[in-house]
Amino acid sequence: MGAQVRNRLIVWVALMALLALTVALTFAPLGGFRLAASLAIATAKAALIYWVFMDLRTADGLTRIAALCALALLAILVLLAVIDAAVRVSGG
Amino acid sequence: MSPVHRPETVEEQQSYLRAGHSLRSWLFSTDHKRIALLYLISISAFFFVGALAAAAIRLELVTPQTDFLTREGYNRAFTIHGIVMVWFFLIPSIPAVFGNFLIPLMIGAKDLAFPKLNLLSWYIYVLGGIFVLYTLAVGGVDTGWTLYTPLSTQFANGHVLTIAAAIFIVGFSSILTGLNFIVTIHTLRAPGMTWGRLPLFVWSHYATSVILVLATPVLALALVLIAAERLFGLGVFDPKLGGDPLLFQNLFWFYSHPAVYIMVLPAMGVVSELVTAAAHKRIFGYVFVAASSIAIAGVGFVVWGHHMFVAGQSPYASVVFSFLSLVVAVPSAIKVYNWTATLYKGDISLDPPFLFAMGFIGLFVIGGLTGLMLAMLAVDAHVHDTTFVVAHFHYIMVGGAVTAFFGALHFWWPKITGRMYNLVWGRIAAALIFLGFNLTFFPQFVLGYLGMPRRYPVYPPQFQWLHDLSSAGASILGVAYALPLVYLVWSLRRGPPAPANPWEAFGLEWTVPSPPPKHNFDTPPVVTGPAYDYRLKTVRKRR
Amino acid sequence: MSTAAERLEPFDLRSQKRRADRFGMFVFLASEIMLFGPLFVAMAVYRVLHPQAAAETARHLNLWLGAANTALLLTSSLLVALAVLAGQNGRRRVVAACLLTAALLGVAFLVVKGVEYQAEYVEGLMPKIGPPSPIAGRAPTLFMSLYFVSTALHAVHVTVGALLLAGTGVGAWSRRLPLPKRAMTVEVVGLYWHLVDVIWVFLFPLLYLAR
Amino acid sequence: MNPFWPERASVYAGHIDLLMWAFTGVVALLAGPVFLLILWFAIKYRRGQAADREHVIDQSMWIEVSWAVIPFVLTVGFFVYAAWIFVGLQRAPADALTIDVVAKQWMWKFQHPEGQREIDDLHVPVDQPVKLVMTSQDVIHSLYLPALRIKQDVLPGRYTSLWFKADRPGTYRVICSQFCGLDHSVMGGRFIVMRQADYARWLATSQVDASLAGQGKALYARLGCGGCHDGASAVRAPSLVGLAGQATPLQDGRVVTADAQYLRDSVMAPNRDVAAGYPAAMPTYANLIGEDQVTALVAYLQSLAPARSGAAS
Repeated sequence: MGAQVRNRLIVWVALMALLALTVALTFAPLGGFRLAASLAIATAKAALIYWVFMDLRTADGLTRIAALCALALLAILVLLAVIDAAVRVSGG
Repeated sequence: MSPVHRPETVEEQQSYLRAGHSLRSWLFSTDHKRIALLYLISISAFFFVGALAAAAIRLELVTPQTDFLTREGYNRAFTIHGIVMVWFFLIPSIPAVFGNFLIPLMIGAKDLAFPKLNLLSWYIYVLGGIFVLYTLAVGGVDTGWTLYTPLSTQFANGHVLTIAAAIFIVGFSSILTGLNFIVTIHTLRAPGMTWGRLPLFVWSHYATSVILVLATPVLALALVLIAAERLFGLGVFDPKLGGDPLLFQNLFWFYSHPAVYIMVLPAMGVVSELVTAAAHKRIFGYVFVAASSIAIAGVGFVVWGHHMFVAGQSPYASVVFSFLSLVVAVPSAIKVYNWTATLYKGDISLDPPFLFAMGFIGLFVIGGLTGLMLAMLAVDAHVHDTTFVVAHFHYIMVGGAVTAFFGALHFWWPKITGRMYNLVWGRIAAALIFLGFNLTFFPQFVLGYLGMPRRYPVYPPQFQWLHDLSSAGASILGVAYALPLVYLVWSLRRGPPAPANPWEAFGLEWTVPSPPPKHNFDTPPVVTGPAYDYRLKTVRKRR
Repeated sequence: MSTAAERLEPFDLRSQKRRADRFGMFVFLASEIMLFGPLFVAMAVYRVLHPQAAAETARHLNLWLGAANTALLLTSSLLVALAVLAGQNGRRRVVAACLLTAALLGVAFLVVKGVEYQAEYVEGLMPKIGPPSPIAGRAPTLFMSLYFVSTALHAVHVTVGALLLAGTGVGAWSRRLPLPKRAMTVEVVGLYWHLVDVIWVFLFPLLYLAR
Repeated sequence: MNPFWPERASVYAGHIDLLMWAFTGVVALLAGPVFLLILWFAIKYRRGQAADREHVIDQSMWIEVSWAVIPFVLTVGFFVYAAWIFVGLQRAPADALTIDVVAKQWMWKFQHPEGQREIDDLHVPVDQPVKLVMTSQDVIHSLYLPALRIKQDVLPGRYTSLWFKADRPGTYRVICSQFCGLDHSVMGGRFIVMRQADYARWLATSQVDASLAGQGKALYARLGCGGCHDGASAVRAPSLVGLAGQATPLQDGRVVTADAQYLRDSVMAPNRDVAAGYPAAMPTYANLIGEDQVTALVAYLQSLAPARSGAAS
């Protein structure tokens, strides 16, 4: 029991650190890459929450697929839409 | 499948119909079979409402001018026809009635995984229905079932908010039904019922449920955005506030194309069952037919752009969507050819359900291939938004899904009610529906190519003869659809009691008495052979 | 209370029912993700089409309150995760304490959100209502529209989540929810809350960090 | 008028008809066997009928692959041809006669470059490419010319275009095919293709005060645009002479060509794409002038291009 509590506390600390990093990111002069970086950090946070808090770690394959299929469909949708918009912006 | 031994007398396992007669026992029952009947009654009521609107449309189109309805009345008639038929009849029809009733029986389970959630789905459906009836009572809405912006957000004066609420609510009923089916199919299969032995009816409902769960929320959000724009002026679709009207079309069709597969996949599942039962023969290419259901669900998500070829979408996107629409037609072609091959060297009975199945295959082929025509960019530039498109999707929706619904009704009626109906009348109804349908919608293909736009109550006089043909066909169809109501309800009182397996079909649902007992199986079944194992003599010999 | 077998109904074993409940909840979360999906798509496309306007308008949003809200939700997620653990071990009081605190943090999130909305109302950023808007032009108003729609929809989910957490907490405290037999209820409510938190984790950078 | 087939007024329409006939043949090829086989099997293998039902096969990989690939291959050819002529439809030839179209709830307004304005009816010369540049003042409409087998949705706040070359004089139909409200079904008129001589005579007879660019110039003066944009003014505003068609740097670093869409947006939503180095001070004219007046202004600005600045009348 103790180990599981410890894991969750560690994950919480990691999440807070990532939050601080995201906020710090706004002041860093990253320019175009800021959107990609902040989304990467957000994905990392989401992965931590899914893996430990929602206990996907001990879940069977089926539940994992159920958890990820919506994200996969969404990722495809975001990718398609962003590419379409980028093509339009660059005069395509 | 092990030969079934069960006590001859039906009384010992009390049939689910006799397990309680009070209204409370029906309205608060969590028995999947009773909920299926509740759905059957409610969707039949909405089918009647939608059919009335269709009758008004066809009556108006008899004359080139607006003699029967005003233009306003016509706009509201086709909008209500679209909304009621799509969301309140077609989408719930086969899954909510036959999916609910049969999936637990077919996989050897006592009930769906979440019985209370199943009852909640029906109540959500009824709540959505109340919203639609309210909208109908206070004057309807004049935006078409597609609710395109900025017409629906700024210029429509009908009751857009209440209709958006109605569709939003009924959407959740479908999501919960889909969720229930997915979990049931994964966790409640009887021992021995592996995925390779699942009836194809269950495979197609599994694919449908995946679409229901993943696509319906997108429509829910699009409706929330319409409501937000009408109430709070949020400019997501309003070009003057930086929004883009095409964004709504993208969201709407991202849901609505998978939705047409929600309507047709269950029908394909029914036809797979009917064709094998008709021919008393295993399905040809079981793996391919099952896999094509999943393929349709998958590819169905990436073809929505073919609704927007002339809507201002970039031509390059249109070319990609046009190609993908060809790819999505391949699994449907595989299914049709496999059904036809199943009939080869079969022992084909021409009872009513099997006539409906053959009707489905014929009409669905025409619908599917005209769909390919519409996927051709240059052809779509001419016939988009004309009655050609109307005819295409009615061939799939009415010729396909509704015919299969009636086929399912005639196939499983003895199992659901324990009564046989008059087979001669069944065949007459099937023939009349097939004839009336073709007479109604084939002229609309010709009209569409002639340049007759859809949603028009007025038209040039030279089109009148085609419209009159179509309206005549519609009257035949109206009568033909009323026939089953008569002889099926008649069979409830007068029909002879039905044996457990009237069609000598293969499947766990035929191994329980008709109507099945409250807990489906007295001894949990064990499955030992593949699906549709008609070679077993035991099934064939029992008269 | 119907008999225990009655409530197991279609399932024979309790473990079978627990696995089905968990799997069913993840399928429901998939539909919730698809409810917020198009909003993320709209925002991602927006950031590509109007990079400049996004940066300007995001400055009007209060970064610190946004960050505080994220911290609130992450902490409440931790509490809920601990409650789920305690539920599986039958520790009734710990479950009640964690869940009720998490619900409180949820309410705090809503309060902070209310403060933000009030500040934006005074500044005139709200679309139709309120004083004249300082940001002119179509792209900025569209950014604010997307901001309001997504945060309002998320706030509705936070409210529902907080009510569920409070209800389950009280249920655990008053023994109406026998633990660890019905621990799955705590876990299912927890899964819903974690998803609400994950959605905010993505909303926060897309909206507040555009500056 | 053939009761089964629509009139044809352009070579392009002929291609579409050919494509349609050929594909109907393929449909018959793919659907025919299904109908015939079902009927034949239902009769030959009817229940209780004596028939050879031995060595039944119910699984064959290569049969499945064949009836998946063959229909696909048959249709891919049509897809390529249809896509090729559709993409060709998108880009009008440079010398096309440009007619501006404004769709409004429940009427079409056509503006010819020489200044003629028509409601619902459209006169075009035969055997000459015509480009329609269209926008809507309220909801989405769609300009549909059945005789030419083409249509294109007309969106508010955006220019969509359509081009054609009619080759047979006659009177055909203009239709709105995207549902746009109450009188959607009566929003249309006559599409009249005339020989060159008749078209010239029609242009002359219809009384018109000035060409479209001329009307734009009058509007430019009436609205006082020159107050800022003329060289001598105190306000810092970009000069508009020779702007049309040039690459214009924007404040956020993007460089866009000053096409009709950019010029229109600068009038109706000025601070969306602010020119580099200038304050975003221009007021919006969205509620002052209609889309048809904007097209006149845009025509005038396009006539200010330096190469033809002489013919600015």
